[in-house]
Amino acid sequence: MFESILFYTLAAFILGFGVLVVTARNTVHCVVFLVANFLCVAMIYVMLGAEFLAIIQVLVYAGGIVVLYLFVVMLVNLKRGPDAAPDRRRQSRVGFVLAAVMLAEISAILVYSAARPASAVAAAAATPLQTVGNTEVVGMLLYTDYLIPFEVASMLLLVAMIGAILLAKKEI
Amino acid sequence: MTPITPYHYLVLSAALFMLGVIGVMTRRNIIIIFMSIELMLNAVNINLAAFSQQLHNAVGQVFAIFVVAVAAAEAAIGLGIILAFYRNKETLNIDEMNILRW
Amino acid sequence: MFDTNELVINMGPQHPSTHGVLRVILRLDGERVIGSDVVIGYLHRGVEKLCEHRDWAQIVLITDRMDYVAAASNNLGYVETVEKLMSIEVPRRARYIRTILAELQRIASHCLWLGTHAMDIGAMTVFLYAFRERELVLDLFEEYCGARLTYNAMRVGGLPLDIPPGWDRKVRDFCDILGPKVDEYEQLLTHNRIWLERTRGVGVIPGEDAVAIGLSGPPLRGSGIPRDVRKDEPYAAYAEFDFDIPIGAAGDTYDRYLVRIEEFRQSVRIIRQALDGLPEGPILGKVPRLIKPPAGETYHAIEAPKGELGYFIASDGKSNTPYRFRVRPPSFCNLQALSRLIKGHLVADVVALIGSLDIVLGEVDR
Amino acid sequence: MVDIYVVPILKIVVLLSAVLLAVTYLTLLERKVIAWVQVRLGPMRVGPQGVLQPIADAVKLLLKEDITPSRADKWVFTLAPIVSMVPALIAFAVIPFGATVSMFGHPVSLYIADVNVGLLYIVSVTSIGVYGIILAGYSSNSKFPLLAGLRASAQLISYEIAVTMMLVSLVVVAGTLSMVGIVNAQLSQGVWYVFLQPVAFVILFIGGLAETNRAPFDLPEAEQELTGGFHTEYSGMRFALFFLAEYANMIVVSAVATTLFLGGWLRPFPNVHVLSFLGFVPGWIWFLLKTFVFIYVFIWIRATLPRYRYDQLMRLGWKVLIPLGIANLVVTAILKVLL
Amino acid sequence: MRFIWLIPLLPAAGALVNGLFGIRWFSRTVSGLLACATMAGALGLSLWAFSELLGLPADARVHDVVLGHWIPPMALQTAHDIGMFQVPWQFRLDPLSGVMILVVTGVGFLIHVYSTAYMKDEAPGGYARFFSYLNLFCFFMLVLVLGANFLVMFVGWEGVGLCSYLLIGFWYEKKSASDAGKKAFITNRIGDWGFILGMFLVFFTFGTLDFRAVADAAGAMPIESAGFGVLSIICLTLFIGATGKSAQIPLHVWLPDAMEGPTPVSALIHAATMVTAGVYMVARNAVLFQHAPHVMQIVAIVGALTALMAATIGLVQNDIKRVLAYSTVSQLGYMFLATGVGAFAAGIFHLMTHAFFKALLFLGSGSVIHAMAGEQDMQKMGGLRKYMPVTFVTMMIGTLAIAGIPPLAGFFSKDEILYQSFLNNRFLWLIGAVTALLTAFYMFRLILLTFYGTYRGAPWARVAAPAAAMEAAAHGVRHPLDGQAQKDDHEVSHGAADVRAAGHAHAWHGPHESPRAMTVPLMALAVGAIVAGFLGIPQALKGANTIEHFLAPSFESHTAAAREAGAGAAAGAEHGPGAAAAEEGAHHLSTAGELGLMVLSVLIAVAGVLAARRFYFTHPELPDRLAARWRGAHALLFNKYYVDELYDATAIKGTVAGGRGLWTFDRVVIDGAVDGSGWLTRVSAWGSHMFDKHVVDGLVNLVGWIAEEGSFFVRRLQTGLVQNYALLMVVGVFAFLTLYLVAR
Repeated sequence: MFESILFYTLAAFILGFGVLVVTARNTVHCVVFLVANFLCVAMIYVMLGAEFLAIIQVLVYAGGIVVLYLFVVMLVNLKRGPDAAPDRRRQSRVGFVLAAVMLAEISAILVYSAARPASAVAAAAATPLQTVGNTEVVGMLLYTDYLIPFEVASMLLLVAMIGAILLAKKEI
Repeated sequence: MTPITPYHYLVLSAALFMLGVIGVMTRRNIIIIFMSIELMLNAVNINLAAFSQQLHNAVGQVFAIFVVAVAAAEAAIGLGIILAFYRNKETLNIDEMNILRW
Repeated sequence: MFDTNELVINMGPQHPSTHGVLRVILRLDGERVIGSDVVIGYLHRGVEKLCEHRDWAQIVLITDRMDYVAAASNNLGYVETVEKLMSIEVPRRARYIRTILAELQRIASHCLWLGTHAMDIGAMTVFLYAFRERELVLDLFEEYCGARLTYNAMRVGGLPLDIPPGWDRKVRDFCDILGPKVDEYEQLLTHNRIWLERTRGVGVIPGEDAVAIGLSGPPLRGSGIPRDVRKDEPYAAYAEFDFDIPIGAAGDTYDRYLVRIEEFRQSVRIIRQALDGLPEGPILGKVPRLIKPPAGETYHAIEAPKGELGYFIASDGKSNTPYRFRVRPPSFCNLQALSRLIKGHLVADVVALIGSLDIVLGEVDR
Repeated sequence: MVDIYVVPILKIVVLLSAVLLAVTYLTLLERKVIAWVQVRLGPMRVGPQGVLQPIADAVKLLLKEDITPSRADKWVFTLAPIVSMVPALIAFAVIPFGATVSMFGHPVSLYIADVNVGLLYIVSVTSIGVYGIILAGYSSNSKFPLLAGLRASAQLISYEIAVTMMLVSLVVVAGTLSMVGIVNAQLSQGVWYVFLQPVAFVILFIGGLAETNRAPFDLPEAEQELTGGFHTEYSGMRFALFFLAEYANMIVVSAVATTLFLGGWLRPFPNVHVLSFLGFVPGWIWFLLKTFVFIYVFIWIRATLPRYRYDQLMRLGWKVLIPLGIANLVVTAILKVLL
Repeated sequence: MRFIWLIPLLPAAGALVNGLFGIRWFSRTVSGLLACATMAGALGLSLWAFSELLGLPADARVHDVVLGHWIPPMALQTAHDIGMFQVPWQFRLDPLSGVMILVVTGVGFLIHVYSTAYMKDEAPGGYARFFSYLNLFCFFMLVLVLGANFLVMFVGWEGVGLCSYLLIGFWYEKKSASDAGKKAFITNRIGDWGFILGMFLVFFTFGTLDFRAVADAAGAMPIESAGFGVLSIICLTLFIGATGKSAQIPLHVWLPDAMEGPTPVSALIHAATMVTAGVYMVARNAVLFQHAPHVMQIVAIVGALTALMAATIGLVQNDIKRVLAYSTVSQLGYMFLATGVGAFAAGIFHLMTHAFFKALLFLGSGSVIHAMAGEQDMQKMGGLRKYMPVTFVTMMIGTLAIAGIPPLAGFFSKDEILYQSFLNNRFLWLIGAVTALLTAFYMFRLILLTFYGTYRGAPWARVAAPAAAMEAAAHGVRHPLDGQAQKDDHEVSHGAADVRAAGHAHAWHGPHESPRAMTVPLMALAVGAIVAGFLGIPQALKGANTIEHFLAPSFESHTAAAREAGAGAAAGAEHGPGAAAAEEGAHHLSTAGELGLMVLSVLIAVAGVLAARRFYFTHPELPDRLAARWRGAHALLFNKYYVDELYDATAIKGTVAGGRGLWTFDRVVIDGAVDGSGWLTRVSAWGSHMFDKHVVDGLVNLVGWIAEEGSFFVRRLQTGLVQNYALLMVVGVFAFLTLYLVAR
């Protein structure tokens, strides 16, 4: 019951903020909605028992990446947003319709799947819930089985950092 | 009310993803397009977390963390490119970024 | 930081750190100053013109209002110029007391400077400490002439008042107090790492450039030029005292700071000597009842706390007002260096440099 | 039902009011302490020794006209102070003020939640606070606040890295992310981590000064340079919220530092039995005492030190603290593996 | 002995550190100390290794250390079959190299110490550079002597050449110095050419480059007494290498010029060690040479002629270092004479004693030059005895040693050579004896001109004006004299703070004794010059001739079979004029004869001394009269037989002219041919071009035109707009999804 209320509330917020991100005129407002969206997503993670992921979501996404966005938005600080320009190719409408249809399709697939008899996946879900999202488990996985991807990711970040510095530097 | 099943999360994820797609399709402002991409990444993460919970396997979360790392890298580089672009063209309109053709 | 936009910022005339109504239009690249315009005149009262329409005795009052934190020095410069014009012999006792007053004034002015300068850089305690000592000086002035800010303390030919009984002892006590207090300021600032980082190498102006721009006073001496009117062209009783002229080496904000701090000590030294050798005698020389200098013109400068304060006065010998009255205010000349000093520095350095030049807008705009 | 819903809600209510009260009185404390440092008396008029001054201030700010600049981005302008206040308050959720005590027959823990990622929670929640300043700077549509907003974002992001490095090395020592767990680890290891991780402590303290925009790192609100920085255009209660957020953040940083390095609610030398007479003082009093010491030092530093310049601040963060933090982490990890 | 590889590597490390860091950062003291310390370490290790070597039985005195592979095995054609060409980094300690490393490290160490004082006036960077080079030289020299095969030796051989070049041109700002460096380098190249040829031939003949293997193989071959076989050619080419390195006729011209380098360099490289490398190399290949008696004869003759010629030139030179340089050439000639007559041990013995006394003489001359503030002309010296007693005494010892006055070192070694050559060939002996006479004469001429008589040099200020002194001190003025001017007084560094001391230092105060760091090496070398000879007291004087027995194993082949074959060969070559003759003579000359020869040579030396005394002490006007009377001869000698001019006129001019001729040929004939073919090419290319343009290009353009026109439609899709591409992606996903929904 409580879970349902929470989920639907959060889902509404997530989608609502998502819509606002996509539609807002002012870029800074977009960023603010994005942060709100991320915070709600973080709560969804908590609901899913992934506390560590939730914290990372807030810390890295909301606290780090989006600050960068905001920073850039403020630096660029456009008087007249590009969205004021007419869409010459009319593709936005096509895109919009396509996305809507796809959403319908996916939902159809999901609903159909849900209606089907429980598969092995669903059977697994039937087993009693246990906390799988605790930090230790994630840490163990990260530093044992997924050590190489982890190192690759850190290397990627390093490269991205250097690249960003080079890109933003006035004269190299 | 039915209990919340993974399907709920998947529908939410799909909807969020499609919102991101719509953002990418319809907006002109490249920063907002980037933010829409972030939305899509988040949708993916919800998906991963949902399956992780469903399968009682933390690997989904591990990959969600990788997604976050990649998103960070993408944001850093992407915003760097945007700044460089803005410095040259004084605009953020993605329609102006069309010299990469033919 | 980033160079996407050049930002134009209007610093002042309403700004906490422009020491009045100075206005600096800054063009910023990120936080770095790439150009600046200094706009003055918000406090212009036409002092020079006013003086040309007052008689010779009344002008003393108006000079108070130029550098209003160093009124006694302004008085001194004016009366000495007129005395020079009229060739009046000032009694020795009067000259001694004038010296004491001028040096007390220097201490008061420097206290104000130190407080505001430190405040600009963020050290707020020093501000109150310095004002505490300044209050003592103001008390001394109040006891001497009844006023705390605009003293009207000098007369052509001497002084209006002899020192009150016991005043000299109080001045001595103050001198004893001030030394340790200056040490206290230095403890808070001189070796403070942050202070050093904020002032060292900031706003460097080499000696020859300082001369070329026309700096005077501590900013000039901070650049290593040992120019001090008190030594070079002694007036009042300075010729009879022994004191040193501190000079800096690098010409940066820190050197200007050190020079002024040392001047505290030198002022105390001068005051002590003056009190020790204070002669008896009249305090007013032989002055005609109606002051009317003969036709002629003269320029006379004194070392005000902020630099060389010069008066150019022309008399036609007929009217009882000056024919032409012109002031060379140290703040005005020193302010000329600002644009040059702040170029390439950060916004935070702008306020530090304004403070380091020690300007008073009353004197700049007149 | 009582234990699940009523007690936590009660705790939240009590904590919130206590924090807000503490924050208001912190302003008085700061004014008084700085006044004493500066041989002044500070507020003396409202109430005996000025003790009612904060209330008067609050009333004044509440009653003042709340001006929104006409060209401002209105709802962001309103949102900004809230965004900066809320994280400061919700960070208190995981701070353990004391161990479990018995109250009215119920065992009551003196913390709202013991989250297994408590430390990360605090870090992430406080990292949201920066939005308040950035948005305030942006939405004022004024140049000084904009500069301050850029300064603040750069500063907070930089110092967060150093502080997080420190926290990681501390977690390596403690072996847990839970705030209660860290205090208990200090109890079981018999030593305050300030002695095990002095470098981390110092850097956390400096980083804390910078994260809370306190002197000598108060660049985003440097009134001498930026005429008050990001809150230049604010007035009335919205201004007060920024103010309260700053002080609440001070308390958070002090409380976190106390928990992590000074043993939280533990008495000094928790494992020395000779000193067990100190145990009669309740744990939460010890906690508050230690926190108070931190806050006092914060104020003391503000009264003493000049302000850093922007580039110097960034240099300190990136070239001194972060390398030092990484070095400390590496050394800690090596020692941890070796010992 | 396992650590002998450290002996060269220690100086290398010193050179590396001084070279990489010292030039920039080290003070003089640090770089000097570092260099000396590495040399001291190398000396200590050498002594240790040598003592261990002595501890082995005489037959087994050899120790190899392989540091690693250098050139991996590769198959190469040799004379007999396919040989595996492989070269390891191999060091070998045997009696011969043992003696050599002692000489190199011992003398080298002393010279390093000496240099710390001598080079005091260099800037710290130059100082470190100097010591870096010096250490590097020691490294290469040690590699040279320790190398167990030709190629490793060649590394050292080239390395010392390089260091010699660097050090001769150490003051490269001076044109004469850099020219002298180039001259030395280029002259050496000629020798190296010979050496390389010899090396190729060695490998081609024996399929290996290892000395022992070569010696064994050669020992098994018959002695080529009849004609000029492959061994002779090998030996001849190797000997060409030796003449280059050891400054023998006709490649002797570089050594005198090499005196442009700092004096310690002259002492170490151009007297004690490097120039003896040729002798060492010949001795190292003793077995080879023994099998080529004709070449031995050539070696002996060249050595004797060089000895005589250099000695005659030395008679008339006035520059103190040049006299010593010619003396060195002359003594090297002696050594080759010794090796040429088969007395390898005597040659090496002389090499060793010569290292001591010649280094001593050079360092002494350096001390004199130092005292004279850079003056090198002996005619401007005189009477220095009373100013610099230590230098005088030590130089006197060195002079007596080189003149062959018993019981000093030179007597024994030189006498051994004379004795051996007497046994071999009376004529060579005669040349040797005359050279000995000349040696005694010109060496005493040097001593007398320098230390006796009256002072003839520049006057000096008795009392330096304090102001001038202070100014000089303040500006760090260098003494404005030529040549060695850079080396000012050592006192500078001691007393720079004290104005009086500095003044004393800078206003040259007349000749004076050198500092301890210079005199102590002098004294040490003097002791060496006295006692080194006692290692080789001949049997005639009831001595043991220790060194000959000690060295003997190094000059023989080793395998039993080879030894046997060698013995057989020696027996079979009884009639040969080379080594066999020496063997034969040894049996035939009585002890009394040998003693008589000794007395004779002593008398010769004394005669030389007395003549010098008469010419330059008692009757100083005589030399000029003689020179005036024999003007032609004097000019001939004074101008060094016009060899330099000859080379200039023939070799250098010839090379230039040849170059010009070739250039002209190149321009006219070859360029003409090239141009002609170019023209042809152009013509054919034009034809080809026309075909290309109209036929081939036409086809290509047609294809391109089709592609372009065809792509006009396709490229409409390439808008360059990211969103279009994204839209297409979405369309694709949509298609898949729809397909999934429909087809499932």
